[in-house]
Amino acid sequence: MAVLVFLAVAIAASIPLAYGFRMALMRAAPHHMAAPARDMPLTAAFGLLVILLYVIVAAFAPVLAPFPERAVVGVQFQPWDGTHLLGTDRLGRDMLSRLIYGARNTVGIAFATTALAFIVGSLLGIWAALRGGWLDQVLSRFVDALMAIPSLIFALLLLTIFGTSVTNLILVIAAVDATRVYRIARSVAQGVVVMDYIEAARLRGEGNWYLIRHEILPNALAPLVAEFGLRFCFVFLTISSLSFLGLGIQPPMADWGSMVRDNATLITFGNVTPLLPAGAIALLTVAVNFVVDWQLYRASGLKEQG
Amino acid sequence: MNAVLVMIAQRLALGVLTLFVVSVVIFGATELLPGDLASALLGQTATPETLAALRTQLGLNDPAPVRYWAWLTGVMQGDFGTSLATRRPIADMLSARLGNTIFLALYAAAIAVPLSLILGVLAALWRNSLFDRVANAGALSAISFPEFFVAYILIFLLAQSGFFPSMVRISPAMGLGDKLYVTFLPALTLTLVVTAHMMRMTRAAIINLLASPYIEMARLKGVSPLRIVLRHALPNALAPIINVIAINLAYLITGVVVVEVVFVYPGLGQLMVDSVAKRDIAVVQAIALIFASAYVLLNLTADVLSTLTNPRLMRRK
Amino acid sequence: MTQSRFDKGLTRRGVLKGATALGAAGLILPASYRQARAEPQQGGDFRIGLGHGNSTDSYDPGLWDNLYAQVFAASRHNQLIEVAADGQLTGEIAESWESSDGKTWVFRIRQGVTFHSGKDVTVEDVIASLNHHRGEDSTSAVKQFFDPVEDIRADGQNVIITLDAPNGDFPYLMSDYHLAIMPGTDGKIDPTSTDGCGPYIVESYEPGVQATLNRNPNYWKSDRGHFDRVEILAILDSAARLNALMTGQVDLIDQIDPATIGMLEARGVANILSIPGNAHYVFPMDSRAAPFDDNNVRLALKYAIDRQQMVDTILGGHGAVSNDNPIGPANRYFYADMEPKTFDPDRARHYLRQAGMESLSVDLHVADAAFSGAVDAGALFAETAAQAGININLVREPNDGYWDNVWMQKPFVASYWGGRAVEDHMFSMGYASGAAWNDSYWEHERFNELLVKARSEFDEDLRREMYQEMQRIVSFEGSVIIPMNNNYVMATATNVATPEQISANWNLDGFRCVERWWFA
Amino acid sequence: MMGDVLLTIRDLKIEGRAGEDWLPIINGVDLTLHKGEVLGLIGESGAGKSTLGLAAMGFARDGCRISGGEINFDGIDLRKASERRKRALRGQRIAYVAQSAAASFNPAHKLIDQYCEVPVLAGIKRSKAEAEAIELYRKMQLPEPGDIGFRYPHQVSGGQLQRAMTAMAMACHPDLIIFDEPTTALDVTTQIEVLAAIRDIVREYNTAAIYITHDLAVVAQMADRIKILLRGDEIEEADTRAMLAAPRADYTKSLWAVRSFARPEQPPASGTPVVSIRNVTAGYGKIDILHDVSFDIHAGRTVAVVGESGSGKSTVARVMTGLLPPRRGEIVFGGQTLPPDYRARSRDQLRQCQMIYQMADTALNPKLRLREIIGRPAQMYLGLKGAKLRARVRELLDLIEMEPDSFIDRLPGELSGGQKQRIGIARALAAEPELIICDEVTSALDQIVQEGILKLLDRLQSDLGLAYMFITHDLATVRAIADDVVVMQKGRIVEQGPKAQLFAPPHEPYTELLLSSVPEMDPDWLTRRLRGRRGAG
Repeated sequence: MAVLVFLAVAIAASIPLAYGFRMALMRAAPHHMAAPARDMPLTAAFGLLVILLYVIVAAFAPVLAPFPERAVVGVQFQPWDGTHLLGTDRLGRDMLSRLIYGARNTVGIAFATTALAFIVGSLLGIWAALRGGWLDQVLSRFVDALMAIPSLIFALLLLTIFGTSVTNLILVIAAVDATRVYRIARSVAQGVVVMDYIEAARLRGEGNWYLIRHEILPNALAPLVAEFGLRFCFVFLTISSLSFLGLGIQPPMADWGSMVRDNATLITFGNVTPLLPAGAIALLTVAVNFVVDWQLYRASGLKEQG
Repeated sequence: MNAVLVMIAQRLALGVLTLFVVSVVIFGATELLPGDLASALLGQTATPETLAALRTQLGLNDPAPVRYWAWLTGVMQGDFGTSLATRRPIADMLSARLGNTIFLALYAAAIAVPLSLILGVLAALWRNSLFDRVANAGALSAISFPEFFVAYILIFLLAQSGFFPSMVRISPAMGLGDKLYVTFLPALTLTLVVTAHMMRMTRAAIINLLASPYIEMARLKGVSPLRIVLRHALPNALAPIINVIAINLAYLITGVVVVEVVFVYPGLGQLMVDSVAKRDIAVVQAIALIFASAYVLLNLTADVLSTLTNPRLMRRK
Repeated sequence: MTQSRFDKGLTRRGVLKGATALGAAGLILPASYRQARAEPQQGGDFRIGLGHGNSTDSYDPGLWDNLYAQVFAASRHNQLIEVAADGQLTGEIAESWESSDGKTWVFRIRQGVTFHSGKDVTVEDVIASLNHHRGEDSTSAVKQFFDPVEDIRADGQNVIITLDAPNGDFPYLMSDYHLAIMPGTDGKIDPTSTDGCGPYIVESYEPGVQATLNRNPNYWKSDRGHFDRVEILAILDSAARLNALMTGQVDLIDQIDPATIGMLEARGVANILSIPGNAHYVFPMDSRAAPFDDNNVRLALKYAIDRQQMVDTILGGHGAVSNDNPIGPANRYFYADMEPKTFDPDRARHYLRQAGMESLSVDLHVADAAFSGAVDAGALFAETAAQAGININLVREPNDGYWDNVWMQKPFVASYWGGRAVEDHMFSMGYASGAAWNDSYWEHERFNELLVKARSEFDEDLRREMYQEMQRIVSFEGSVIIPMNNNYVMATATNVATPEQISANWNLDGFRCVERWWFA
Repeated sequence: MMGDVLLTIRDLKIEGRAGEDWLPIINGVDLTLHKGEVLGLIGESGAGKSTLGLAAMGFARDGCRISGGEINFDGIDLRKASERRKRALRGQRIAYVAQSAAASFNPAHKLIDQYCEVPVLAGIKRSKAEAEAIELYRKMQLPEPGDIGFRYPHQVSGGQLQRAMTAMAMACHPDLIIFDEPTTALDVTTQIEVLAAIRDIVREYNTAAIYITHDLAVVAQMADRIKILLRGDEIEEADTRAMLAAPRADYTKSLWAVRSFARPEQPPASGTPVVSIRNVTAGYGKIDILHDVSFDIHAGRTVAVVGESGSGKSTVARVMTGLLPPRRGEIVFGGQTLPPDYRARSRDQLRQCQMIYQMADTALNPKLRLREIIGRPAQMYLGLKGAKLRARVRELLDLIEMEPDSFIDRLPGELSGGQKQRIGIARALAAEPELIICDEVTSALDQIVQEGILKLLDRLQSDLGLAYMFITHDLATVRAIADDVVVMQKGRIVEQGPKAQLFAPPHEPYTELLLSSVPEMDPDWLTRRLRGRRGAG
């Protein structure tokens, strides 16, 4: 019950926040940006506000956090009090500070992973759609096969082979995600490559790279951005699930996915500690997708008018 | 109809190719894993002598291609071989667990698919309303919690109070009602995990069509909004919806190892993770093939259904 | 995961006959826990949830390697010899045993014991069961036990085992859980059979899921095996185990997350059993590799760890601080008065300077496979070491393959020991130069000399002196950091009753909770 | 014929959303329609004629709103009526026939199911509705009226669909039908049948209609009165014959004058042709689309390839550009046989032959600025860079009569249809080609805009000595611009020769059919033509 009341209060509070943020944005934004800001639904304003806050928290983590990321500053599981606003974790580290540093690490890793997955996946997908023929067949069948392997187990295999440094983690999750991106990019690009302007460019004798960069990518961006939003958030979950299965991020680095895992048992006793990192992930997921939905809506709206 | 049969045949052939690639990838990856079955079985107790003896006994001394070939020829004759770790026939080991996995997947799907369709249709109908926003945010929140955490919360809320068991103890002798009761929590967990995706896709696929001329036509014919969504938009949005359902069903079969662990559910995922840890390649391969087949067949089914529900593809001019 | 690597190669000469005292006293339960401890009652369905057990678990006794297999084995099998709760050896299938020279051992096989199938347990069955672990092509984990065995033969109701050299502790080896007595045919046992002569008969078994057993009505021990039915469940997730116990789906669980012990206790729905023993968690350093080849560096690290904090945080208080000493308080010659090492950053810096360094940076490789909480322990260590100017860079390794690729491969890792009842056993296995599990590759001339001398020293005081000197050497010159001794922690439903003494020899009352415990 | 007033619209104002702002689409238009009367609404795209037509149903598209005025349908105030009330009117008393029946029929349901939807909602029994549907299909002269309703839309041809949609609109015998460009997407030979069917049924049921189109000749056949709209304002309204005879407003007069352009007669072709298509047979898979097609194109001349959809005329272009290598035959360019596949052609060979597409919307990358769209061929083929490239782009914009400063940095989405097509031309010119293939370049445009494009193409041809291959189904365009004509049907050349020769009788039967199907401005043309055809048939 308390949770529901809390949620209701949070939603009620977020509406004026989003409203105020939109007003501020309209004032502050340069002229050509002001129109979309005015046009923005409250959900998107809320999403942008949250993302902005996360970015600020991530950027200024050392300034904002009351304690260092990894320092043991008390006994384990201290309750919330004046010194440790959100208590301490299982090793006696300040929970709030770890959440703040977690923003930096988690968002950074998730962004790097997703960006990599999108660069690789969408380029290959567009290339396959553009070239068609045997190249498309070989790539698509191979991706099909990879997708037929459960992603978590595949990631587990790869991480066990290559080790669990942050770089490997990023590479492996990106590789697994890239297969999904490939599929989407390919199908979107297949819709684009039949357009006359692609035919015109081909007949002009343009190379693949020009076609991908100038002709296809800009037109395939909207659905890819939407997918980016979801995939970005799924990276946290993958890290969390991997850490459930005994892999994951290198301690003592704070990241939300592992923090959920580390403290998850506490929920068995009704302790809300693990809800904090989980809530941080959920809030970001919702925020990112609000913004993505708005961008998609804008993209489709503009298309109708054109 | 003939075209559909040809398509099925082609896709099955491609599916076999996919399975082959999967088996090579899995075999290669398992080979690359540090250690082998012998060292995994003996663990820290391993000594060079026992390792050598065990390797000889298990036939691990042959080069990898020879072992792969032996496995492949066995599988082609329908023989999955025996687990090297437990020395039981793999087919026996898998059958009960496969049944469990499919049961749980179907159970979760039976809740999740109608639920997400209804929510998706309503969200499309009342798009940009409060309902739409709340359903959307709720669904996104549900998928942004890790599965095991959703499971823990459900256990805390529904098992500790005694409504449902916190762990699944399932036996073949159980009646369906009991089975449904004891597996309710894992099914609910999975429902929460997959509903969001399907719901959002349903909503998006329908809204995507609402700008179509035939929808405008229906509105100009005085058709009510609900009827427009159900009768005019939904049948045309079926292909992407069927596809996303297939993907999620495949996930329910292949991707639920975490939920299996939390609810102590004897499914294939746990067996696969264990077998990877033990380097029991034959078992890993067999499960990988089952998973890949599920994926291939579900995708094929989705495509066939999309075709069957699309008169343009079904009835030529 | 497995504790079996620690129970090999006993070579202590001593009492050669009858019951051997093994020192390791178990927990004497506090009075509060002894409430209404009446006579054992028969009946009930005892459900155990264990944090072990895989779908790939082998049926082969030679390959049993985890707590699940061990408890399951103890439920259905007997061995020649049992370790009683007080640490004494008592006969099981062997009615008695003796040796005149420590080389030829005569085990008298108990008569009137039957397998679950109804077949009598014969001398031939015993020989087949032992031979399964012996010989060139055996894959048994305890194959080495039988390396010194020259011959096993039947002589009427006796089994006669001849060794190539005297070994007074040979009967202790015969209590090993791998050495289950199983029915033999033509001198061989069927390693996939579940037939045994133990307290319970297997009804069904699904590896990695559950085993169901029913009371053996013909069990030869009339005062053991009180439950009508036993179910052993593999519940790998610690939260799931807790929930299963709290919702009454199981009656006993092991491996409780230390962070939640307090909360579980507060609920009042379970009894916590915390059994101190000689088990300990360690951080071995490769003494051959720089910078660990310098004892000053090793000492610096030893003073840079906060042992009490580790016990409080990693063990939730269920354990004791260790002074880098593999010999525990349960051992006879435990050196209790050795100068303790407390967390002292200044002293650590001092030793670092002695080694000619201002600061130090090392990689510590950990995984929870090493011990539950190893990653956290590493993080704590890194934190305290930082205060002494030592940068410990924590490398989390996959659980999968940890023992193959990290332990004894990387220079600074985490590991654990089950602890030994016998000092010589512990030192010979883990610290003698060239020993198979000398995981710090440590060599110390004086230590090695003392180790050999002590074996043949029969004067109690001199022996004590020698062993205490060895403990001092290991503690201050050794290459293994031993911050804590961990208790075996388990929780039971409130209606589960236990004997007053619970064995410290292995977890879950020496795996024998099934035959020793009952429902009140 | 004039009955009571059915629909009155007074001072109607409709606005459309542009971002956060609302821009006017209709600025205070009045309209009165009597029972049984057909009103023609004429205007270019963007004139607001569809918006006005929909407003007559009390309907505004998403992103539009009715901001002022009144709409009164048979005593019901549609601006104040509830959604439920309006829903009850729509389909039953006011029906709508959309421009593209192919897109406006739901692909998932059979025709008769879609027909029956409104009658069943109105309380008519399904079996009765079906019987009426078959009767209406028969009246609309659909083939196999008893069966055609049980087909899916994709199984029925465009002209038949358009008639089926009219039948569907007729289902509840509405008082008013809005026809929104019902024949625009059809071939001329099909159009004439649909026009006849619509006219007959409307007359038979004495249904009032608003007939929206941009084609004067079509509206002349259908409407009793004509109203002309320009950018949301009414220009004039009059009886059809009066309007045709004596247009009052200047804009109307300019509309009337559109069909005056004609390219002067050129001297007969001589010398080697720029390009020769020699005995080309081509197709996809096992099916041949083109059968043994041969013709030449000479420098400075325009060859029009005419035919209805499915005649293979666009396939000729695909073979020439190398997108579809022919099975047999060859393309000879400037005396040199071109490689069949464009990928094997040299950059210079690619440069010589440029193409302009029918749909300027899909032919221009919506994410690139005009600077890059036009500049790219010049940069690629001619190696222009920096200032030279900029100068060339401006020059090209000047050439197509678009102000460089205001257009050079725009996106295609910010242009009108005609402007987009001009950019397509500029892009082709940038390569400095010898031949330009124009694939239906004017068919998606309003007539006045068409005229401008044709004039531009003609001027460029004279200035630059280009050869054109002009693919079209519109004989008016052929008349205006062609020097030589190739008539195609089902992948074969039916007839070819100089324009004068081709347009003078005697004709091949197919050419004759094409020529006779082009609507004329005479209100009696349809009646006459039908009489003639039925007499002949």
